[in-house]
Amino acid sequence: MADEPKEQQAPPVPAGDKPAASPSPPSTPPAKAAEGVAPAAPKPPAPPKAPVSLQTPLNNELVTRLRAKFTSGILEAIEDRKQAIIIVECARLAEVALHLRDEEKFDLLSDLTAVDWPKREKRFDIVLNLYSFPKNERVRVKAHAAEGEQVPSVFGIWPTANWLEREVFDMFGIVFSGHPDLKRILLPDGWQGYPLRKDYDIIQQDTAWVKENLGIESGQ
Amino acid sequence: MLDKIIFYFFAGLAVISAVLTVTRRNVVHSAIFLITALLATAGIFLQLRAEFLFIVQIILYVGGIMVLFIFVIMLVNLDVAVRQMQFARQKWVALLISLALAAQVGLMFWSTGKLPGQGLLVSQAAPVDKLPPNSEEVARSLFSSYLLPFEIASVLLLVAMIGAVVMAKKRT
Amino acid sequence: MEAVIQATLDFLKAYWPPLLCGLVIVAVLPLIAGYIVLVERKLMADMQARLGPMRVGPHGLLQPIADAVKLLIKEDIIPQDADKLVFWLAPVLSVGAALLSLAGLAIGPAFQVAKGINIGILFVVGVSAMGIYGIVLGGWASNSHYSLMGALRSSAQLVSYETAAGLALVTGLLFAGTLNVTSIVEAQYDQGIWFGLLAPVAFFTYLVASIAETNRAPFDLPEAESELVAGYMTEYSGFRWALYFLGEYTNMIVVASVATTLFLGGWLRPFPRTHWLNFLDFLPALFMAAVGAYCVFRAPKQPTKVQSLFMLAVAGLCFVAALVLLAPVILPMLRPSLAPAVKPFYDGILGSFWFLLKVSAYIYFFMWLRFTIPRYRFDQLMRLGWHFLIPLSIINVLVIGIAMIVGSYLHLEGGWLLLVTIPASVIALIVALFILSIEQKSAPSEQGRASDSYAG
Amino acid sequence: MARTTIAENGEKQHTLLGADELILNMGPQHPSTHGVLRVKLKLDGERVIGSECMIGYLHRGVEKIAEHRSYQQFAPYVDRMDYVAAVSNGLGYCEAIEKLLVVEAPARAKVIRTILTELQRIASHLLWLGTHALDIGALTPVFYCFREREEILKIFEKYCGARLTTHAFRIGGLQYEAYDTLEKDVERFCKAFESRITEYEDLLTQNRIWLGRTKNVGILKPAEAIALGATGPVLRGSGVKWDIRKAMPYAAYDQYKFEIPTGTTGDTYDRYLVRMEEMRQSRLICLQAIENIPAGPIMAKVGKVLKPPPGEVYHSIEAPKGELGYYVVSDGTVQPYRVRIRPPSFVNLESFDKMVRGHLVADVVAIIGTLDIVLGEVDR
Repeated sequence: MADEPKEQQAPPVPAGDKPAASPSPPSTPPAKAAEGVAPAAPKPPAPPKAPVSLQTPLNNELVTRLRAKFTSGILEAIEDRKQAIIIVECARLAEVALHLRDEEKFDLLSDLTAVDWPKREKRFDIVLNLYSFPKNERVRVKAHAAEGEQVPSVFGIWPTANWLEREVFDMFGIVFSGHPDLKRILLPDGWQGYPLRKDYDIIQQDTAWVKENLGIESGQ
Repeated sequence: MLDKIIFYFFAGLAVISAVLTVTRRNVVHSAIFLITALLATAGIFLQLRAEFLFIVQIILYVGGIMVLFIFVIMLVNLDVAVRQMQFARQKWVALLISLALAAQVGLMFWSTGKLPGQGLLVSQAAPVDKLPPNSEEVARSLFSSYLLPFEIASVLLLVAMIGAVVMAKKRT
Repeated sequence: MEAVIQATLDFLKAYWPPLLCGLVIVAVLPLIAGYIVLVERKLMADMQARLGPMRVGPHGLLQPIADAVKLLIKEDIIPQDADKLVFWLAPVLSVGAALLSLAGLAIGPAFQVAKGINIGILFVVGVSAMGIYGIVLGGWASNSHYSLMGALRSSAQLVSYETAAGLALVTGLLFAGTLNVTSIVEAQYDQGIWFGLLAPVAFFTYLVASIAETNRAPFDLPEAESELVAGYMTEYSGFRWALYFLGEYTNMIVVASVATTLFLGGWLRPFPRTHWLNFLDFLPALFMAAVGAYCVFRAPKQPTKVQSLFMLAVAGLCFVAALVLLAPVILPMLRPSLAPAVKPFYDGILGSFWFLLKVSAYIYFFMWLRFTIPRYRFDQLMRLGWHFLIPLSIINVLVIGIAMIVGSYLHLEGGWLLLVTIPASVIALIVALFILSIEQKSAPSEQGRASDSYAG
Repeated sequence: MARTTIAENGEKQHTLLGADELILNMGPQHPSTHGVLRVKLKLDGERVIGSECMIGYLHRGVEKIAEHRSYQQFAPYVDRMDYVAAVSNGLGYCEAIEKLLVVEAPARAKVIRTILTELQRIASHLLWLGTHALDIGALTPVFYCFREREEILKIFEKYCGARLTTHAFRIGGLQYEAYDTLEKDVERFCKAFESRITEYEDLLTQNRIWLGRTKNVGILKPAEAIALGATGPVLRGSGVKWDIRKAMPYAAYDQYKFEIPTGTTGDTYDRYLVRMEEMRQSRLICLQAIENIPAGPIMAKVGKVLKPPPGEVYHSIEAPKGELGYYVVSDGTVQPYRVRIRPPSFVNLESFDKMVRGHLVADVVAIIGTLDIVLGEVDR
């Protein structure tokens, strides 16, 4: 971790998501978490084995409303560096997403991606970055999915999810149920494996591909 | 002598390409040979010093009608057309017509020299420099002695044109 | 056998001047076309704040030759599924038609291959229109979608604009009363005014239609490189492609020559019978002398000695040309007795200067347009042709015809004819614009009409 | 309608003239697909009745590479995504990592970053303008645009030595101090640029053919644009007034006054006007920024080895093409656990099918041009 300068810690507001002027009723995060933890970082680069966590539970109005509506569907709400993260049950992802779009006005799906945590029981995080034009606010919706588990597609909610979900399928092999045309998008149709999984070996794959398709040694 | 060579060249070209037009399977090739036949005919017109007829043949048939032909041919699916067996159902009609044509040609050969004004050799028709300007002559005869047929033909074409426009409008 | 040889010799004896003329044209034209390309590239570079070809020869002057050599030795690729015969035939047709149509043109009263050809203009127009087969068949034979679409666009476009161009020519021919190229120019001499001034709307229509006919920007849709890669030429390479290119530039020369002959007074100088403008006869010589003087002026500033010498050589050529151009003008003035003897030279030398100048100006206009404006879309092109240019030219023929009758009743001659033809042209323009505005009002949304683009 | 007709899935639609539909493959080698975009068009005559984009020809696995590099090592890679706006890419990445580290770049660094990024926006828009005009058949603007772009690249070259893939910024600030005449160079460029942009507009804005080719072509309604995730000038052309520089200011944008231009109809012409106005606004930002570049350090105190605390951050900037987002996950090691790049071109390209249906082939190139995609970014 970085040795952070002291003066930075007093207002640890990275220029970003919250414009000072914008009234943001939900997500009024106490910046204490970051403050409280960051000084714990020892200044000399001694081996600080206890990793600092900048993540704190989040309890704002949005989360309250969502909890009321979906009860067990909302697994967790975290705040990480002033950014709201809501973890939802995978099967109810589309349902929550529709609610967020229609009721909470998160009308733009900025991004949809995934992260692979192979050691976890449910290895994949499906990550939706939402943005609300009326509120000028972002929220990140996450769902954990196990290998082979079908994730409900949000294509019906945001058409832009079409390609984004295809890319996630292409790179992670996560299958979205309800997607109209789920096929590889960036890689060739006959590609083996899913490159962004952590257990995907680049060199081995490359050697195999070159041998098969070009008939030469890859020299990697 | 040279006149003869040129004439037989054009005539042969016209006949051969006419035959090829009928026998080629590929429609575009047929069209190309038809164009060749028309051009060869135009060449004979030119040799006969019918300049106006020559250029009208080129502008109308070669430059106009055949372009539209090829345009339409390219729009249809040729692969299918080539594959389909083309049954000649008008065999007997065709035979009859070609017989009639042959009879006409035969009659012409037979009557050569017997009727006045026929069978003249090209070079004997009139000296080159004494020929009246061809297009002016055509215009004069069209607009004086043949005015009525000319106008009738114009009206016919106009009717066809309007009909085409109406038919095209109806579809949309 | 002997008879054949004898006939051939007789034929050669009788027809050697046009044969020689034709041979010269066929031999020189590729070079001219190459240099037109160079001029185009240089002009484009100048308008786009850059230099253009500079590497081959001084200021890239040998670039066309380098290009030709490159194209000659390039591999000749024929697509596997192409129709070989037609693929081979198409570029030949394209360039053949263009070259053949040159035969009907007259650069001066003496320089014409098919001398005194009775159907003159009609021959040029009709034969050059056959070049469309090169495009259509080439596009079809390539067996590629881009080529086919280019060919379809091209045939639809040419057929449409041929009509407008033809009607514009008819308007011009109303004044001339003859199809013979030489007589047309003589008619303009008799009137003392170019037909382009008498019938400006017809000239304008022909100008626009001729751009479309030669597939030049903004009507270069058959070969629109950003849409159809290269249209009908997509699958062509090497020398076949060069043939298409040659045909295209030859066509440019042909349409420019037709326009020059019919609308711009052919080899006549501006206002040929206005005597106080006689000083214009000195202009060619002055022009060449000025170019020569500029070369002399620039010569010492060249970076190397060879280049300076080259510039001086060019200057010398220019001065010689200036003298040649000056002689037919100055000699009759010094010795009036020489005038009849000099007259053919006057027509020939000065005439071809003016003719070439006008053709160059016409082609320059084409290029200028190309660098300046974007490209039409296909449906817009068709709409412009069918909804504006064709009605305009039809009405124009009609009103100009009426104006001529009125003019003959009023015994108007020469420049006085403007009194009737200009109002007539204005009327034609107004009516055509009116029709266009009605058409635009009644037309449904643009998108809906788009599908009918081929139907025109 | 052609000799060779590919009937897909056996389905045949009724087309004009009763002929079959034509499948036209555009690209990946095509003059106006801006790189290696491949589009499969389903045509009825020249009218487009369906389209499919095939991408990935330039896929280099940038996100996978990130997982095998340290945070600093990965920074030059992002320049190679949108290679005509490398500075913007770098800014987004550096700020995202700074956010992850909870550090902030010094004020001076922020201002210099803003200047260079705005210059980059102008450069990127100039390239767009030139190629877009070229696609529509105007040959000349592209050279004028490159002339001005050259001036900007010269400034970049003077600043960091590179012209295209600049790697101008570092995590925590800047490596290079602004060179002596930076302000003067920028000012000279901005002063000259005003008349230059008028020059382009003279060639195009009122040109009848240009209007005919761009008006009512590729209309994207605001709701459609949002649903399809379009951002940047594409979204603003549809009339949605949203610019991350204003909505969630980063770098030094909160200090400067500028307008967000928006369109009304969402057609190609509106997007053209929006981008033209954006260039003017960027010019104004540059002029404001060079007036007062604060003194001070240019680099925040970050270690040589970056080990951000575990966690994740999503940071996005207004790149010339739209919202360029970085979603970075850290596991506390020196290498990022996951870097997800939200490419504006990729998402904007999704609108292509919507925009192109019912138009002619010629409009396809106009629409590809107006989307302003860079395939390096689409494919990553």
